[in-house]
Amino acid sequence: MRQTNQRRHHSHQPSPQHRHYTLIVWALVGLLALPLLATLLYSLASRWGATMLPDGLTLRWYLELWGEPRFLAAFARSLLLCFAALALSLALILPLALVAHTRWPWLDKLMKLLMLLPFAVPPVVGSVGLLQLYAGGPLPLVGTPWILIACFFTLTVPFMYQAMATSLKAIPLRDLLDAAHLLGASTPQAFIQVILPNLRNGVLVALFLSFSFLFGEFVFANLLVGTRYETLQVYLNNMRNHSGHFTSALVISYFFAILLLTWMANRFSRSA
Amino acid sequence: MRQTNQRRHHSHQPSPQHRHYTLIVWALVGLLALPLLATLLYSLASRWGATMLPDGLTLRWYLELWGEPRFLAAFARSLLLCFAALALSLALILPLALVAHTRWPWLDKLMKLLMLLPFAVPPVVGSVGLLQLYAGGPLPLVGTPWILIACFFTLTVPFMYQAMATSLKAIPLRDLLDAAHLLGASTPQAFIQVILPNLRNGVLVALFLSFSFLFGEFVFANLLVGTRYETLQVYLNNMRNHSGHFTSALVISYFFAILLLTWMANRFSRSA
Amino acid sequence: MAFLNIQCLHKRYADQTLFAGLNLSVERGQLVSLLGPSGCGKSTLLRTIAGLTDIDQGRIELDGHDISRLAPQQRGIGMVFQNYALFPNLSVFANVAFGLKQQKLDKALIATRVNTMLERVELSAFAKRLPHQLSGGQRQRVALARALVIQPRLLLLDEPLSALDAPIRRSLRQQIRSLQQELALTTVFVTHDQEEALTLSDRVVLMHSGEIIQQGSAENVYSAPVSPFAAGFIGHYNLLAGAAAASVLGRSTLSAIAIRPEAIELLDTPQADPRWGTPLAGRILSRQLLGNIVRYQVQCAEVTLICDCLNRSAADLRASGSAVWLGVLQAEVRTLAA
Amino acid sequence: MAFLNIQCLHKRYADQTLFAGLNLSVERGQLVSLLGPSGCGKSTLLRTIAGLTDIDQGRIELDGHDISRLAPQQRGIGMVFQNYALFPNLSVFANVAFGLKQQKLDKALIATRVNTMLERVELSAFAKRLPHQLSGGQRQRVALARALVIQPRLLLLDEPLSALDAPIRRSLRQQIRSLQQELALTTVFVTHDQEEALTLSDRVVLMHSGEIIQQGSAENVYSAPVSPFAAGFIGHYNLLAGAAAASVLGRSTLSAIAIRPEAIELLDTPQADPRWGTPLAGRILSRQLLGNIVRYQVQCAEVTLICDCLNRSAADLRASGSAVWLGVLQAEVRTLAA
Repeated sequence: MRQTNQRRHHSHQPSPQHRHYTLIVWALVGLLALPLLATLLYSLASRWGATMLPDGLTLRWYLELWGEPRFLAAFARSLLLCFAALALSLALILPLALVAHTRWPWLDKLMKLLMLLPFAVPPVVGSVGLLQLYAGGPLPLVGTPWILIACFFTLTVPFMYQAMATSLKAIPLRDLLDAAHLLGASTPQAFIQVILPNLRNGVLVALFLSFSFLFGEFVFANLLVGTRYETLQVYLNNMRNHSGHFTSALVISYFFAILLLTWMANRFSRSA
Repeated sequence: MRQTNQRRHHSHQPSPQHRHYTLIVWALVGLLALPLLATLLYSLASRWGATMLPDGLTLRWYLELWGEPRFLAAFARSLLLCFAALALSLALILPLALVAHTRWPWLDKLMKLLMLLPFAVPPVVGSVGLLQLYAGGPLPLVGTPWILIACFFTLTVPFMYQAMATSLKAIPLRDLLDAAHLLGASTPQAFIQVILPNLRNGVLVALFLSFSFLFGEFVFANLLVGTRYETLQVYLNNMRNHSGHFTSALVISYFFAILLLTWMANRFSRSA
Repeated sequence: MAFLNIQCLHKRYADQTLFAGLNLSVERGQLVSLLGPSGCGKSTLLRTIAGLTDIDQGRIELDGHDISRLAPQQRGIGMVFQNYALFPNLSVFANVAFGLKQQKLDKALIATRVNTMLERVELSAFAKRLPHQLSGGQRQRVALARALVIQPRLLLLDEPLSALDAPIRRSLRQQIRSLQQELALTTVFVTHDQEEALTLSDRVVLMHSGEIIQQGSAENVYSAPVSPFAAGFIGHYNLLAGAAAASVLGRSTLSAIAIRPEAIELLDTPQADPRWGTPLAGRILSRQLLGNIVRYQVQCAEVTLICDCLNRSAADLRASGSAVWLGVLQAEVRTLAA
Repeated sequence: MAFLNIQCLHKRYADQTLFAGLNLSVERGQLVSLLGPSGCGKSTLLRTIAGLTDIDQGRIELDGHDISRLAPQQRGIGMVFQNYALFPNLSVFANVAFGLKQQKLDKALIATRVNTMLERVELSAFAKRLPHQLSGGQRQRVALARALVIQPRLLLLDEPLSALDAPIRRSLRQQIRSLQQELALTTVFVTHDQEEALTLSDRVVLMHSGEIIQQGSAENVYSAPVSPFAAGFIGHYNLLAGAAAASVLGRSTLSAIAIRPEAIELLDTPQADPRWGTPLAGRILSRQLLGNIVRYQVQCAEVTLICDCLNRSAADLRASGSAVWLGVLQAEVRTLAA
């Protein structure tokens, strides 16, 4: 072990001939961070016209935002949709992943293929297709939150399944089940006492990521339901011609909420 | 080896007590495939009103679509944008990944964090932020394809970096470089002759997936550039109130093109 | 009547026959090793005994009762796996207590029995640790305690030592053997390591391609292999046939013969002895110091023989190229079935 | 003057001292093994010789020239890695040709030299295969060919055999040794396996915590360890101190002593002999058949001794509990530094 570590350490030593790579790296980091910093500044600016820097700083836009009932309602709707979709996802995908890893490996292969589907059917295509299908048929789902929950569920499948598959591969599943059986546990007992606790962290991380992703979903929400059940993202879109400072405050609020979630996901994945 | 295989085989044997899971599985597969099948049927239907099945089948909608110059132009624009973004991505991310895996492991950790950014800043939030930033400033980028290329590049970073990191982890990078050095190769020679060929398949798969993803991107394209540089997805959105049959033909055409790409990506990843 | 009795076991998977009428019996309190190369079916056989792999035909009896249709939970069998198979989310204590908890025993009773067992494997101090905080040897001792605490009628060990380093392997080997003898526990031990099988077992069962090739005491299996496969797998035998065999034996022979390298005496002078008859003249080709053994390659006329001697003292070592006389212990020359 | 000369090597990493003034020299054409437990610094030492790890202070001389400031490319050193480090995208031929291609040699010349080398390692038939289509042993032979074809001044082997199975390990060991002797190639071989070091080397260098503990011929290092660490690492020595040592020696002693188990003769009668003096009375506690060796644990008064005998014949085996006399070869009793 120690040797491997040492070997790795040696490779870290900066060497002068590679110093020019630093430029590339920091340029990239800057490229990614610049829009965010500018938005932050804009959301705090009392007025920012033709000058290089804003005239003054204020929290006005934030107070206005968090006092707006339409914003709060959209926020609540987004939360509700996300939680419903995630609960559905957990209830369906968990047994599926367990079966795929203990009984039917072909199912695992099938799921790996299905996970490419979101790439093959991008949201706008999918929602147009769904609009055609459900708009007139016997089930008038378009415009109701139900269709959105179904869509969101589909979107979480790859995350949830991948997270569970990874967690299940990380433990000697077959041997743990065999050992539990020989010690007198039934299959459900073995799953509950031995397998599920080992999936907990992986699944929590997937839930956090899925939540961030769904919370930010816009295309399906806008095209399928639109203003009839306004989610946070749709609200944000509708507000984009309002004050720029106001929307900047929204973006920054949003960003910090998601950052918090990401940090929590990271903490769980580290303790895993 | 043989024993391990046998052991795995035994676990495949279907057991009657688990047969009821089949239902769940096929229900899920059906749930995912149904909209697509319905769209396919709709795109081939000459008329489909209140009856259970369409009146007749026709290729009319496909011919109409592929003869439409606005569609072909949008198609070409989408292709151009994707290729430009991917070329930029390859040129920047490849050296970055190499450096992160040979010299500066902290850079790898930083990239892993940055890869969570697309979750933290969903497209609609990002584009609203970018609109604020670039609409009035010294660089009037909004409405030009340039801002879209930059956005698309950002979107590909996680795919490309992840693919390269995985490929680099799959080979004993440090030892291969050491071996090449001791055999007289300089660092650039070693990269070109020994490291890059081993990344080829992984990078190709990432390129295919990124392409599928970018080609389907709608939010940035619509909000940042819109009809001023109409991409395929924006065109599709604008056409959604046109004939349902026509858009269905579009969706199916699109789906098969992406399926082809996915299949190619799969072939490359298998030969890897 | 044997304690464990496997009769006429048949098992196919896909187009492959794994067992075709295999029979095996183990006496009460014995430790029997299933020894063989990977893929010989030894682990699968162990899993059929545990009920983890089902059988096509045949009968498995434990203590006079047919267990072949019972679920693994009902067989009363303890098993230790190569990769430990400890429950990663449970502490050492909870791992060992797992089987007793399934029996819904009283909490105080569970604690007493678990603590006693942990003391036995010298892990009392580690009761609160999680498996990933232990070394490989410690983990395998936890796995052993977990299997033993339920007081199984039969203990199955599936290559329990092969993931461990040599020194730990040796000490855990001792510990397993003394626990097994103390508890008089009938045990089946699967291994691909001939030294492990020889040192541990009351009986060694040599398997190849799903069949039992040879079985008997360690001494018997080691010193009297029945086939070239057995001779090749279990030691560094000199295998000779035809003219080569005849020249070493001093008489013509139709069968192949096997001579252990340590059954050849290196002599300074051609002294005759009833044990080896007339010595053979030879010349040392090479010498290898293997530790406590010195291995010589000796050229005898047309034949090259391997001879092992104890590494008594550096002064006794013979140089390459020097002439020696070889006394082949006639009683230790084995004639093999073709 | 030695061919490879390492003088006063210093190396720290972070807060850890890896080497503090290490010296080592290797004669031309010798094969020297660096032997030690993992973490003793043997691999790091090898990498400093190759130039893959830089040093803080000290001098590394090869054939009279200081190479310590040269890049790895300029040192003319061949190296074989534990994980083979074959280029996965290149065929066997292209892997071996890699070093020659960097020298921009003529294509025909490259082909001739590569083919000759492939013949030498018996892989001509595999020239067009990719590394992943080869077995572990074949891969390591390709790696060896790749290192040798550039005609290095020095060959470094970093645990080249430890990823391989026992039988392949043994045969490749032979092949490495005979190639090395044929080419008279100065070689440094890193291993943690004492048998490997003893069988292969002209000189064994035993390392511990970045220091050289002992060096010498295999026979010397094996039979005369200088410290309890050396005795424990290199064999199954009986280590005794104080009263126990005195009772075995028959005289009082202040130092610890080490006796190899094969340097104790098991006798049926208490016959005296100049080699062992008066035999000690003992009783056999246990017997282990290790294959060609039978290992007895013998209780002698207060002391338990391990004795190894050749497994000559089943009839010669002694039962547990039987009385024996032990003749401890006095010349082989080692006194250890504290």
